[in-house]
Amino acid sequence: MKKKYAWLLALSLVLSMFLAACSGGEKETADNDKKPADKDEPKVEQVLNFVNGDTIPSMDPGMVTDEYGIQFTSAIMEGLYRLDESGKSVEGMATKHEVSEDGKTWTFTLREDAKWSNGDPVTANDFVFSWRRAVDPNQGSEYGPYMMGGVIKNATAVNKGEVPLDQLGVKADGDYTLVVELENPTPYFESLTTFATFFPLNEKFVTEKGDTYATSADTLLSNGPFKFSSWTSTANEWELVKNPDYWDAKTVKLEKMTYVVVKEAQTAVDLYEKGEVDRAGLSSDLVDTYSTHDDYTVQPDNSVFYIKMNQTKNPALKNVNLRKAISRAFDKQALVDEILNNGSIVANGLVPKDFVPTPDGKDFRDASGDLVKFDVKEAQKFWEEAKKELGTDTVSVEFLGGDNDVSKMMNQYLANQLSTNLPGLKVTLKEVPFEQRLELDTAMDYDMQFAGWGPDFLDPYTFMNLWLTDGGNNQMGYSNPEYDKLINETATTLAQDTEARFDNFLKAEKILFEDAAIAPVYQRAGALLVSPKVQGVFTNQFGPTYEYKWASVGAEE
Amino acid sequence: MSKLLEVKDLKVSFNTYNGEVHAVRGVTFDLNKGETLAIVGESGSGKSVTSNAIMRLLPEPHGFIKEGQILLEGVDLAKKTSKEMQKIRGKDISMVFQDPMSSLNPTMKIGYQIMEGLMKHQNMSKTEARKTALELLTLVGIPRPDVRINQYPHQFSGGMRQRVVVAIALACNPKILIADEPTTALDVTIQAQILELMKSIQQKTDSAIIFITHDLGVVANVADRVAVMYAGKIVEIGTVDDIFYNPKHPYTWGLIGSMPTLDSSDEELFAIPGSPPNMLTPPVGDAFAPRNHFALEIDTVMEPPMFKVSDTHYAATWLLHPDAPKIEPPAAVKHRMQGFAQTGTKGGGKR
Amino acid sequence: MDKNNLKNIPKDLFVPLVRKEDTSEKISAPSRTFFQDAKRTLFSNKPAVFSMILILFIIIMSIVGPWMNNYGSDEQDLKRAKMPPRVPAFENVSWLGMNGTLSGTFQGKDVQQASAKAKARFDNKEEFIDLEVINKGDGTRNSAEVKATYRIYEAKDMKDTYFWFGSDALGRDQWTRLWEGTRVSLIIAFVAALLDLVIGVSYGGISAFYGGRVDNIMQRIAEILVGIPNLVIILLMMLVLKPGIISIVIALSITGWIGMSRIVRGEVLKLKNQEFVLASRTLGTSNGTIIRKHLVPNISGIIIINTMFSVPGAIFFEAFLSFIGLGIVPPDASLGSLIDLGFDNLRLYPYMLVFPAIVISVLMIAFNIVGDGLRDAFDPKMHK
Amino acid sequence: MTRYLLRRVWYMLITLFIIATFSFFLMKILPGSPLQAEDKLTEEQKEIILEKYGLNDPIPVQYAKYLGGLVKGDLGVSFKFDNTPVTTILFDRIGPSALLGFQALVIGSILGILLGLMASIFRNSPIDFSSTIIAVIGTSIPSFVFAGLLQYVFAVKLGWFPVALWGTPAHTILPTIALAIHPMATAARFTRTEMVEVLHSNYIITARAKGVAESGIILKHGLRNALIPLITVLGPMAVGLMTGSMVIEQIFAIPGIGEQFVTSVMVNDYPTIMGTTLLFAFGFIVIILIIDLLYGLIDPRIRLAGGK
Repeated sequence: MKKKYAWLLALSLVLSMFLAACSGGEKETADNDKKPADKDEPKVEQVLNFVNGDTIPSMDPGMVTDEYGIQFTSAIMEGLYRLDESGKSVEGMATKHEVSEDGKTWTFTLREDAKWSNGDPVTANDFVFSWRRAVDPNQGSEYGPYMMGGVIKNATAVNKGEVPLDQLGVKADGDYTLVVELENPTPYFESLTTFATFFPLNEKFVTEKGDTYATSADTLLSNGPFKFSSWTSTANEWELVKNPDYWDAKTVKLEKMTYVVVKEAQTAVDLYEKGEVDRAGLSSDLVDTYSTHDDYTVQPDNSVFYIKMNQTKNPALKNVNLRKAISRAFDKQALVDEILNNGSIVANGLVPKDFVPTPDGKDFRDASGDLVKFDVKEAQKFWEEAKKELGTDTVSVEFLGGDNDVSKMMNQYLANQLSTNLPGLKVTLKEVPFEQRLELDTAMDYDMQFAGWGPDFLDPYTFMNLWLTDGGNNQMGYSNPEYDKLINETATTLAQDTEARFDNFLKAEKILFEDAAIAPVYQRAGALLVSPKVQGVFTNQFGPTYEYKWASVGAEE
Repeated sequence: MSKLLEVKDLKVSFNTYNGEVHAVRGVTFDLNKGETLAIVGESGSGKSVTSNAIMRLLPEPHGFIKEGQILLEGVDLAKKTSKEMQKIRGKDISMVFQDPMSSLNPTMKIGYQIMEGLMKHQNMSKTEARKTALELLTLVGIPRPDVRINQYPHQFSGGMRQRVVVAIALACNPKILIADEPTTALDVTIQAQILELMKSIQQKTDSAIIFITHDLGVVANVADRVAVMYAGKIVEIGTVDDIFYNPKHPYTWGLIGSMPTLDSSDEELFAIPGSPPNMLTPPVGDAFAPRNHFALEIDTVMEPPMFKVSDTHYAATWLLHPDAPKIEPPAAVKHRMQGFAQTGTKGGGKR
Repeated sequence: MDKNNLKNIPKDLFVPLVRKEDTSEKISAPSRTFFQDAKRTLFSNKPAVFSMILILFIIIMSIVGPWMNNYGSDEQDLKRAKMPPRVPAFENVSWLGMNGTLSGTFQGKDVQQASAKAKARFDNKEEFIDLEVINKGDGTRNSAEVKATYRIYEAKDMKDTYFWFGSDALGRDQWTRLWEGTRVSLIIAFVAALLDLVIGVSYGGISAFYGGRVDNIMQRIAEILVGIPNLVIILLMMLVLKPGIISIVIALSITGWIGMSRIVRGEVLKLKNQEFVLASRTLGTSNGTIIRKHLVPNISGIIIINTMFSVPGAIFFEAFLSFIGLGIVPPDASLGSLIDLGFDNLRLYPYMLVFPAIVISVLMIAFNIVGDGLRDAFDPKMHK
Repeated sequence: MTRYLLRRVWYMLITLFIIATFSFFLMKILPGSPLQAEDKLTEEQKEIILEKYGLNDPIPVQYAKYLGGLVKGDLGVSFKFDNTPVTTILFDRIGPSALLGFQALVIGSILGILLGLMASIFRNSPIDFSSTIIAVIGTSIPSFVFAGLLQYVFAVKLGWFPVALWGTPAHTILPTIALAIHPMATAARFTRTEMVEVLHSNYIITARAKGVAESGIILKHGLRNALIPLITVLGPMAVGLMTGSMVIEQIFAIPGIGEQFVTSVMVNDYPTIMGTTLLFAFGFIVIILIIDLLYGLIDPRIRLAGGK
């Protein structure tokens, strides 16, 4: 989910408010709402106030691509399932499902008491309409074909206009049974259904609103725990209130959440200190000041940042030894400690730490180990070799990076490290706004690029498929048939063999770094101040950053 | 004739970057009711400074009255506070300025500019003041005063503006009207009109006028008495007849001699050579000496005192000292003096 | 002077004066040209003279400053990042904030908690932290207050290291970067002002001097250009151009000259019809000579004044662009980019903002005062 | 007068046209489109999206369409906000900016005039000296430095005002002050210079000769004449406010148009950039026109002469 996370990056780490929850909410799983409310807690107003890093660009679940769109569609809507604190899917619009033997047909049973906020029942047809709409070439959704292509049968073909819309592998069997046919057995499909692109849509309402659908509170329908009481697409302040028509409304404790757009981290923190908001992200330069604050929290994240080395533009970067030298030539620890300073950790591989466990229960990262570490000596060894092979003493490369404050620091640092540790390597910086960087990425018009990736579903595949030959996000001319074979097997022949799949993933990751395709830098975390009264808010591994369904306001000290 | 204004040994100085400029160095004269006193002299001779000093309109604190008295009906204006002066200016003494183009407030209606003084000094209501202003405009000869009163200065021609300035000055029937080169910036025909206007108004209101000019022709026309100033001092003072028929000071000769006459095409002008002295360091002795054809040795040593020529006529030149050689005015000057005699002083109208 | 005295004057004085020389035409005040006069007025204006000295000093510093110590402008070392200013002579003068310590106040429910926070903040290097209890507290939240001073140079074992103006987040020497940034800002400002001058003077001058249709067309164009908000154009230009010094100069100059051209045109129009120019023209003087001898000297004053004011304008715009992130490309620095960085660290490491902010403010103020001084100096009304 | 007005409006239209053209082609040069992150899209989908934004026409056709839309007041659809017309965005955002700008201009110029007036009356006194210092500092220190300082001192440290955000009148105080400092300084300097000059003019002496009291001279005769030229610097002041608003709205988290513009620039939302540019230009031209008309209204010399 490049867009989402780079958005974050673009708006500086501040804006990324990775979760909060933590304090006090250790054991707040779905059943803790049954806890008796008589715990002689003083009555507190169930209202939370938050800042948002920017306006919400879109609230159309079929169209959203960015952090905020996904965050807020997920708050007001609900798909077949919803992720709970531990990342497990729990009941949503569906109460249960059955998977066929070959793993390709999934039959979901929908709950009958789910309603849209206009009173219409949520039916299987709403899903069919929504999913078809998401891949409808005329709709022009980005995430529809991306999330569904290769997963739901015919999604790609439908999207290319090769087969009609009704050939998409999703059917309503009556009002409350949804039958989904998949291209391949997809072990992580259950988690996918929690994602915004897979939300249902009320056909009548959406058709009626036409182009104005999802541009304001009035043109939105809610089937989730909350609904907007005020919002327009350009609004700088909005409010979410509890949706009384939500099927599980009794679980929802929060009455209201207010949001206001604040782009300056310092401003957000000042508001926090004044008690006007209940959570504020800390940009790295604020961490020094607030790291001793009582409410200081570090929230880990599973976005990974790395340097892409384009093998198609600058001939020198075709040289594997040069790439190896580069990927070992910068001190990641210092970068993480001094520049980021927010709990981010060094990344020595691609798949992030604490993301998925291997079948034998070890963390994937631990199982794979450190594949490329900072090591000046080794880097210089490779550099010497590279120079010999290239027949030159000096190599000039351009480094493409982001243009916000933190990325500027990192760009300068990385450029300086590379040219200092690899004498003869000349690095020039090019800093552009995020959107321009993506443009250059697509055009493969760069030498080296600082980029990042956050997962789209709970499976290493979301990271590993990036570097398939001609993969949509490869965009750097990396190609290794062995790698392609290993990864493709995980999605096809080995799809139902968990152990073999992970084996392939581990092997593939090694190949990736033997080829020095990318130079991993760090895995992000976020530092923030969270009021102790915010309870039961937790972060998701993917999808919406925060889950508020189980949130509540605790008593202040 | 009672003395309305007595100026006694007035000295005015200006502080500048280069030092103190002695603009007026001891001026003494008086002014009677209903008479017109002309003060003549070259630019920089201190005429305007004298009049501004009388009005206490010197640009304080740079310009200041160093010494002397300005007695208006026996009261010394030099000792008045600026608040007190506000009550006198415009009411007892008023002034008409040289440049009508700039002496009216461009953003204020003509009417109000006239009424302002009336309302202040005579406590008139707006309507009364307006009525009086209309009368004044009629008096100074502005056609359609009811329309004009609501107009702005830029809608008036130069002559018309000067009439307005005169109207403003006359609004409160001042005892003294100081006209500081009121016609210099105007066309010849307009000049005559303004002069006529002032004369006729003076007859109606019986006010005294101090008329400041560098133009002797105008003086012959309007003044009863003439004071000739040079380098911050009055060098000769007398009635018009005294000055024009019997000038005693070589500087006055020069002024008269340098006046072109209608019939003088065949003769030379008597010009004064050189330029006035720098008032930063006034010369020792007679300030006029360096430019004086008839200078005596004593002029470089001692300043000449005022010699009495007649009861009305005084001049400050050593030539009047009994010991001095008798010197006749130059021919060109004499010729002009005869010319005045033939045409009669008051009817001359030449310039 | 009484009558008696008059009688006693020696008779031999009453003889016609024998003139030794004609002194009447002598001009007693020393003769000065207009420019000499202006210069004199300017130099008697103390703030302006002081400002000129300041500007000169800053210019000199921007050239020699980076050489005054051994740090490079892009010499990074994260181990020495965010070091506070430390100047040898001021090490014992704590209020100057240049003694190489960091300090802060920490709150907690009691002194112990507050102290713990202070230690946590300063890397837990207790031996280098001096604690001073401000408020013992009463056990309630944040009632106790402790002031901690951290001798970071000692703690980092950098006793012999001096960052005069501290170091930035990448461990680069602020002193070096500040003066290099100042140099960049000044270069941008001067070049932009020079371009404004060249374009503006030629445009305005040509328009006014040739008059008629040329003037008409050129003024219509200018009239339209004036309606364009320059900031917006500058921003758009910065979007299109490759960021860097040259782009900033181009973006600034693209609209900057209009003001100058209007002023020059007005002046030339005024002068063109003045008697001395007409007189010169009737004598058959060529256009070139008229421009050189009459127009240029007479408008140069206003051109100089206007240029003096466009320099700080350019400095400001550069800072503005860098501040919103469209300016200079790192690792190069400019005053604007330094302020931008410093702004983020204002609360904790104020020195990162303070020094560049002081330099830019001093520069702006000094240029404005000199501009004012020049205006006064070139205004004939001010010559007494 | 009507002719003059017509001519001015005609120039305004030409200026707007040129700005529209300029920004349009500038935006075409720039990389970026609604497709920027859409490498996941098939060619067909790209076509559809391009179609939706009208981007697959030849550039001259796009240009003609854009101008056509402009005439109808249609500025296109934002790339960033789905289905949201640029006009809606601008309309939503203009309120706070206009309010802040207005307050800053009024407060700034009134304070500035007072300051300049004091300085001119007590010329060369300590009052004059300190007012000059305030004015020079006010024009010299960048507004964003000033805004940060205000926020830190008065909101964070002293807690007198809200730190940021928008809503109550209290929220407008600090940003207004930060914005007002520049117009104030400009007005102060200008008023002083003009007053000193006016107080030396002949009509002031005339007024004195009439016996008008010193206060009347300064207020009735002096100030009015000194203030008329001040109107001419209102234009540049308004532009300064625009500049200021871009960073000050950001610092105080105010949902205004300047902040929107900077954001649009950063995310390459070209239709919004163009729309905002045009709005700024339009506002600017209108301000200049109003000022010229106002000038005529206030200065009788121009008013009755019937235009320039």
